[in-house]
Amino acid sequence: MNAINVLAQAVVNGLLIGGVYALVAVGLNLMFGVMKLVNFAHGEFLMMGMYVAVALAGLALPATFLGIYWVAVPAMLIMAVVGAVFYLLLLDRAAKFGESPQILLTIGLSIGGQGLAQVLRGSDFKLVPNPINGAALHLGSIYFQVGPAISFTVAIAVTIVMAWILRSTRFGKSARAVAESVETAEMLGIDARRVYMITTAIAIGLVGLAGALVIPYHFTFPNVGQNFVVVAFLAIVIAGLGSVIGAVFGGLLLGVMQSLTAAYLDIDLSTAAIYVLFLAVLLLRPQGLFSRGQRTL
Amino acid sequence: MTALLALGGVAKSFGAVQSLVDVTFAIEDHGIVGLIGPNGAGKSTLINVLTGVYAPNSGTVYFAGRDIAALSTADRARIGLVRTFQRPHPILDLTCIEGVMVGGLCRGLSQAEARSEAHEKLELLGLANVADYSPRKLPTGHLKLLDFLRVLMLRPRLVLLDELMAGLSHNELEVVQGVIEQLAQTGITFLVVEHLMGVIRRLSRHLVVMDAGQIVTEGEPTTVIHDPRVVAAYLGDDVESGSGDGASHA
Amino acid sequence: MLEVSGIRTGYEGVEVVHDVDLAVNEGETVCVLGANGAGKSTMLRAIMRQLPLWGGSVRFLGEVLTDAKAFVPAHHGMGYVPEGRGMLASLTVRENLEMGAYPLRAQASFAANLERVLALFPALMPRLEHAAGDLSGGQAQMLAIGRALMGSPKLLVLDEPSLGLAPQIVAQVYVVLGQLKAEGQAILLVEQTVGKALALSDRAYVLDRGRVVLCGRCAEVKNDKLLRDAYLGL
Amino acid sequence: FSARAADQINIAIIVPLSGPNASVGEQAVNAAKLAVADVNDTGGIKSMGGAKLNLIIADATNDPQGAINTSERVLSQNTVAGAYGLALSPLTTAALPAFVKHHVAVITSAISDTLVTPNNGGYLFQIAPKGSAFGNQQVEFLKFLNATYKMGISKAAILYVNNPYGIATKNGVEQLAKNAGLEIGLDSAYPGDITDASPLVSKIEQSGAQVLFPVSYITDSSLILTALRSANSHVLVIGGGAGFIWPPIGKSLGDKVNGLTSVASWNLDSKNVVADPKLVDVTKRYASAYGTFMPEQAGEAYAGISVLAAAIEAAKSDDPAKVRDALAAIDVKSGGGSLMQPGEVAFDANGANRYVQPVMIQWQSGIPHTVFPESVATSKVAKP
Amino acid sequence: MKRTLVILVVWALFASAGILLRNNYLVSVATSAAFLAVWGQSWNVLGGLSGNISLGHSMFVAIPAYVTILLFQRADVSPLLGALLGIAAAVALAAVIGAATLRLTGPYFSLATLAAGAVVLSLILHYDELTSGPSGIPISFAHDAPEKLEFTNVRAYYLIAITLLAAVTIFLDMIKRSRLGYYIAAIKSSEAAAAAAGVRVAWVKVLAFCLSAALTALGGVFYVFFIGFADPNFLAGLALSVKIALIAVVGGTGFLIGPIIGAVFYESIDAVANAYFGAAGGWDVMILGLSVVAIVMTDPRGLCFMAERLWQAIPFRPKVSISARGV
Ligand SMILES: Nc1ncnc2c1ncn2[C@@H]1O[C@H](COP(=O)(O)OP(=O)(O)OP(=O)(O)O)[C@@H](O)[C@H]1O
Ligand SMILES: Nc1ncnc2c1ncn2[C@@H]1O[C@H](COP(=O)(O)OP(=O)(O)OP(=O)(O)O)[C@@H](O)[C@H]1O
Ligand SMILES: [Mg+2]
Ligand SMILES: [Mg+2]
Repeated sequence: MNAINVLAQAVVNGLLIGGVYALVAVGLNLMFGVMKLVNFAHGEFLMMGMYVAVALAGLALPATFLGIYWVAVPAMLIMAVVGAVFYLLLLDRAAKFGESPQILLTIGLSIGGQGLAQVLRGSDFKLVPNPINGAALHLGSIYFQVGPAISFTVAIAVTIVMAWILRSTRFGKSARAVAESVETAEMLGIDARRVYMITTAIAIGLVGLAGALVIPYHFTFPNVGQNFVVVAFLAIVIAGLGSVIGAVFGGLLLGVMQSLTAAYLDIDLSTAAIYVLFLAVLLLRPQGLFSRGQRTL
Repeated sequence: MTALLALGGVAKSFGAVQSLVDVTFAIEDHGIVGLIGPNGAGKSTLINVLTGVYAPNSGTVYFAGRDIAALSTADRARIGLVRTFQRPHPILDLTCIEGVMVGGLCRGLSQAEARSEAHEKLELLGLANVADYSPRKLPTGHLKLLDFLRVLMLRPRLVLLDELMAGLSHNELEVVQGVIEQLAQTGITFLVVEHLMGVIRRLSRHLVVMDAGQIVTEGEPTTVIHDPRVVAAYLGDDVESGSGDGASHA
Repeated sequence: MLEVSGIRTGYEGVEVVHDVDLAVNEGETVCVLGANGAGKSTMLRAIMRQLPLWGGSVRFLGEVLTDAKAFVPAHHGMGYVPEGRGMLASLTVRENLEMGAYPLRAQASFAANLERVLALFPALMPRLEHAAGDLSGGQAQMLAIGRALMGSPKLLVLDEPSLGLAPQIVAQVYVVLGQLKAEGQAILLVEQTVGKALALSDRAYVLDRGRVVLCGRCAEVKNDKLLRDAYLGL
Repeated sequence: FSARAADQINIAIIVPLSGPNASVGEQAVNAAKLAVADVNDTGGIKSMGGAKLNLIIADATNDPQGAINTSERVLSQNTVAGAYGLALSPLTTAALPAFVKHHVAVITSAISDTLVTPNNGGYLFQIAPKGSAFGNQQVEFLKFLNATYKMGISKAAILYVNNPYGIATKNGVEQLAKNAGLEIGLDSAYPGDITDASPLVSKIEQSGAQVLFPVSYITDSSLILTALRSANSHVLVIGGGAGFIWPPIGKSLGDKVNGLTSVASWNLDSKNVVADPKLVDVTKRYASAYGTFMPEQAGEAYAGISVLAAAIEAAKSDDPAKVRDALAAIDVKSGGGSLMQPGEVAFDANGANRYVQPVMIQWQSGIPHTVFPESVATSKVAKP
Repeated sequence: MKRTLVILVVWALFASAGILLRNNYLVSVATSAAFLAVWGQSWNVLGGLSGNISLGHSMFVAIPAYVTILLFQRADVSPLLGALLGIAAAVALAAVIGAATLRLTGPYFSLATLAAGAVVLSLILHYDELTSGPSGIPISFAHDAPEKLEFTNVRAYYLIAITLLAAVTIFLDMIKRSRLGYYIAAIKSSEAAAAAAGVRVAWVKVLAFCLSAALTALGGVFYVFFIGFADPNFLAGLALSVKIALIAVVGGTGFLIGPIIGAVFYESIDAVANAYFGAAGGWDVMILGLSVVAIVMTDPRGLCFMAERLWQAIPFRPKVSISARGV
């Protein structure tokens, strides 16, 4: 492979896996943006989405090319419902009490969720045999892994839709108002709790979708969430908490960073590298790349 | 004598917005200077620049004959250049008196000294009764007074008051204005930003008018107030009373 | 149209407003006066259902709002300019105004209202696309009032609208309030700066330490001995 | 707790049963139950009047602190004749002092060489082959392939997950590959939690290596294999055990797994197993009970528990110190212990298993078959 | 003062209890709980006083531990001296990170510290010639050597741990009432107001961060000798960082004894769940996690507030505050 190809391939790989990070990050950032809540259990919701998708895929068609993707929409809807319940049962109460209780709650859920998954589905690794896994498109000497490529495309699409919703729909505007100040929003006639519930449902639904898109090429097991979600966290901070477009950008950026370090520096440092990049961005632009500072005085 | 505070061609813009275009003026030692101007004229921005919250895009700021460009907000406060906020900034995790003490501690007082002095200050404004309350329990008006007392604990030379008295009731206005005049006697200089013309008329010995980020005019209050530009830009038909009519009889 | 009877409320167990009765009739302008910390804002927040009622009831146009959530009054046509303005800081000025028209009942007259508000506060015009958080104190106050008007409210509730406004603007605001009143707009007004408030209003309440100590037609209130030296300093 | 019927002998299995390595622990526990049942059904510990074994199962968790606390609990609240487990070398290293303090011997399936050194206090016995031995076997196997199939492979790439298991195994490969005159085109660690292996594959391609020695756990091994396939890479993969021989990889790849070769510390159809119908039966019963073929961790656990039982038998006592001495002296040639290749188990002064050597397996028709070395192989290598 | 006395009395009680207690297991669990509590307290200098939630504190456990051991094993520097150097190293790192994260608050700060911690871990793992990488460093010793911090009896470490705990708690109480305490409180509410009152915000923030790191490091040094094995993935791992923050918050930030209550709660649930459900696989973890959730649901502010509420519910209770309120 010549130098150009190496670079091109590295960038492609980075973008594709970045797409997955992005898809996980979008929901995370939506919840933070609107509810000021960092959901440390997001990874476990991804895990849950994956288990749901695996279960569905077990029902039909996993062996046909692309057949396995029929589970995406049902998985997303199921997880959306889970999200709504999650809000009504837990968040609704904890959200009132500021940062630390939320961290407590979501971390508790994260730990408990992993245990629960093992109790319910066992500790072993599940991956339904399917033609997507390992399939690739070859353009010249560059190749695209089909699975990641699909998640990438969906990630971009989802972002555009979400951005549009937030910018232009009545719900989107009310969500942004609530994000700014619950008291003012309610004063203007917006039902903040309803906005919160819908937001959570969307966010968890999206991570469910992410899960469904990942299962064709990644094992499902109780701790799988962690592998993705940490990067997703970094992604949303780089982007600027709350910015949906940014989340995707951050995801892609980190993906590419990871694969470039692997290609040119040292595979083993690829994790360290994204953290370093993360810190660098944070120090230069504390508010993230995509959000601006506010007048405080 | 050199002016206590001297600004030369200070400019500050936020992106497209030119908050301060070119501000040049000086404040002599002793006395109370009023600063008025339409909403958005740049008064608060000016205070933020003076106290080092914003770095000016250009221009110089001299305090007590010394260029303070390099100093942090805290250090400016420690050499006697302090301010209050248009929106109050209470210290929620401390009681009212403790919040005021902070200023004294920064001056190097022991906790005991700081506490007793803070108590005197609170009595001065008739807030002694809330000394041990949490600031959460105070109305906005009083929170600003706490900010005021906190910085007074530093024994400042120049105090920049950003609409300290907006939202105070008549009687409180009386008290606060009394205190300010009293302190002015002891040699503290004040820059008073207010929209309450009553207050401005009563307190200021010298009046500066800003508009659109520039000094429009300055001078002896009564003459300035009747300056047609000021009337047009700021007071409207309202010369006599001003919005501070609650306090305008003096 | 607004009937408040015997409401009690406060913060963290401390009762701040002790059974207050208050009424605003169709087309009437009522002002509430009182010292700093008297409980005026607290009372308004209770009426706007932002604070829980510890007792008493709130009825608006026959609807009982006593147990209503904070987002309900807006839909019944109560427009509120809170103390401290409640800017939606990261939204643009325009979006803030749009949110003012959130209740469906206000959507129809959106364009007209927007025109009216910008005519009223031309200072906002050049800043329409800027973040509301960057506005100066006074600009923010204008936006808050404008936003309330965007909801074409049946009752306009203002908490110290002149606070931090340049005299000229204050004058304008009161001119506008005058116009609105003339158009038959009902107004509930809390003010520190008594003169203008009394001049505008039909009736006045005086609040002292959370209790109504005086209410009546403005003329009478103005001349009440106790009041003149105690609060108004006229 | 510690009140016990005289006819009952406690032995403990302490392995991770929660967290990322839970499945490793579960395989071991499954087999251990089987082994205990088999001992008890065949008359228990005869030298002690047919006393029955009682298996105490405990979760070693995933961190040293957890392993220590669990071990302390199990050992101080029960009289334990001997123990098996801890599976991962960090947990084993951390918990070992507790075993020494309580004079209880522990048989482990953790492979790192550093465990079996003079300063392990004499209470640790390693039933699995040493990590360094794996490399030897892989390289020998490669030579064998070169010889039989004229593959002319001269350039190798080594990728290992950056954890103790990875390092222990990789060190061996590195050394012996060099000794065997192989050129090392790529030699790199990678983080255990990677979510995409294509960067690794690019590296391999660039290095121009013809053979890859990957030391991986389950997710990463799967990612590597599929990424190789996506890249149409023709590099020969000789897996470093773990992920490459666990049931899930077979399940997930379907028939695409066939032909894949790997080293293993144990395999279900080595000569010693096939030779003894009882042992074959064990693997059959495991499969029918737990739905997968009997994997490496399970084989080791079954053998380990059986060896422990044999030691108790020999010691004629459940006094842990005596059992430990019996273990040190033991030489198992038959029964459950001979499940471990080459069919005989004895420990040297440092507690390392004298006879054991890793085997090379190849996935054929969805199951790992032992194909190398001839001494234990039962199937022919299909050209990979 | 009075409070310091109470702390010392409680310390004495626990010390004697530990010495008399025959059961090694309980002692070693208690010891790990005590160390955890020490870290929780240290964390509280940041999380409690200044409201900045750090998710990278395990790096301040790992770094001094590694420095001490490496200096000891490679250059045989006495662990006592090594400990000082190790703590110094931790403080130095804290100063850098503190200065770098100055402008960050809320989740930005939390995730920045999380990232910093992750970098430290991957560096320890990567430079294995120096740190012996993921294999970690065993500290094996057969007999006591106090000057090397080596004790064969757990109780030694138990005593060290609770002594540290008492010391740190008293220290924290002093900070709270000190000048620094006021400054930190001011900054927490409003940096602008603090600066306007003359508080050198940047300096105070970094100082608080370094203090927190130093105290954590102190615990870290002894701890690693207690478990006798420096395992990077554990000592420098995210799990430990989270655990430290978790117990402090579960206990109830705003209470002097919050982290202690939190640590005891967490470790006992962990121990019990592991003992009775460990064999079942997954149950122990699930119980641990969900019990945390349960607490948030009953009182989001944590155990101490819960206790306080129960206390207030008692009809004829003596007029004493059971818990030092307000850190
Ligand atoms: N941080 C900022 N970002 C963007 N624009 C700003 C910022 N601060 C001030 N401005 C703009 O600068 C101008 C001056 O603002 P400033 O607050 O100084 O006015 P002011 O004289 O204090 O008005 P008021 O009397 O209403 O408080 C305003 O147009 C304001 O919108
Ligand atoms: N958020 C709060 N928490 C606790 N107590 C409060 C709070 N806000 C106000 N109070 C209490 O309620 C009393 C009334 O406050 P309120 O703001 O209603 O008075 P006000 O008449 O509006 O004064 P102002 O003229 O300053 O607006 C205050 O004196 C204060 O003690
Ligand atoms: Mg201003
Ligand atoms: Mg008010």
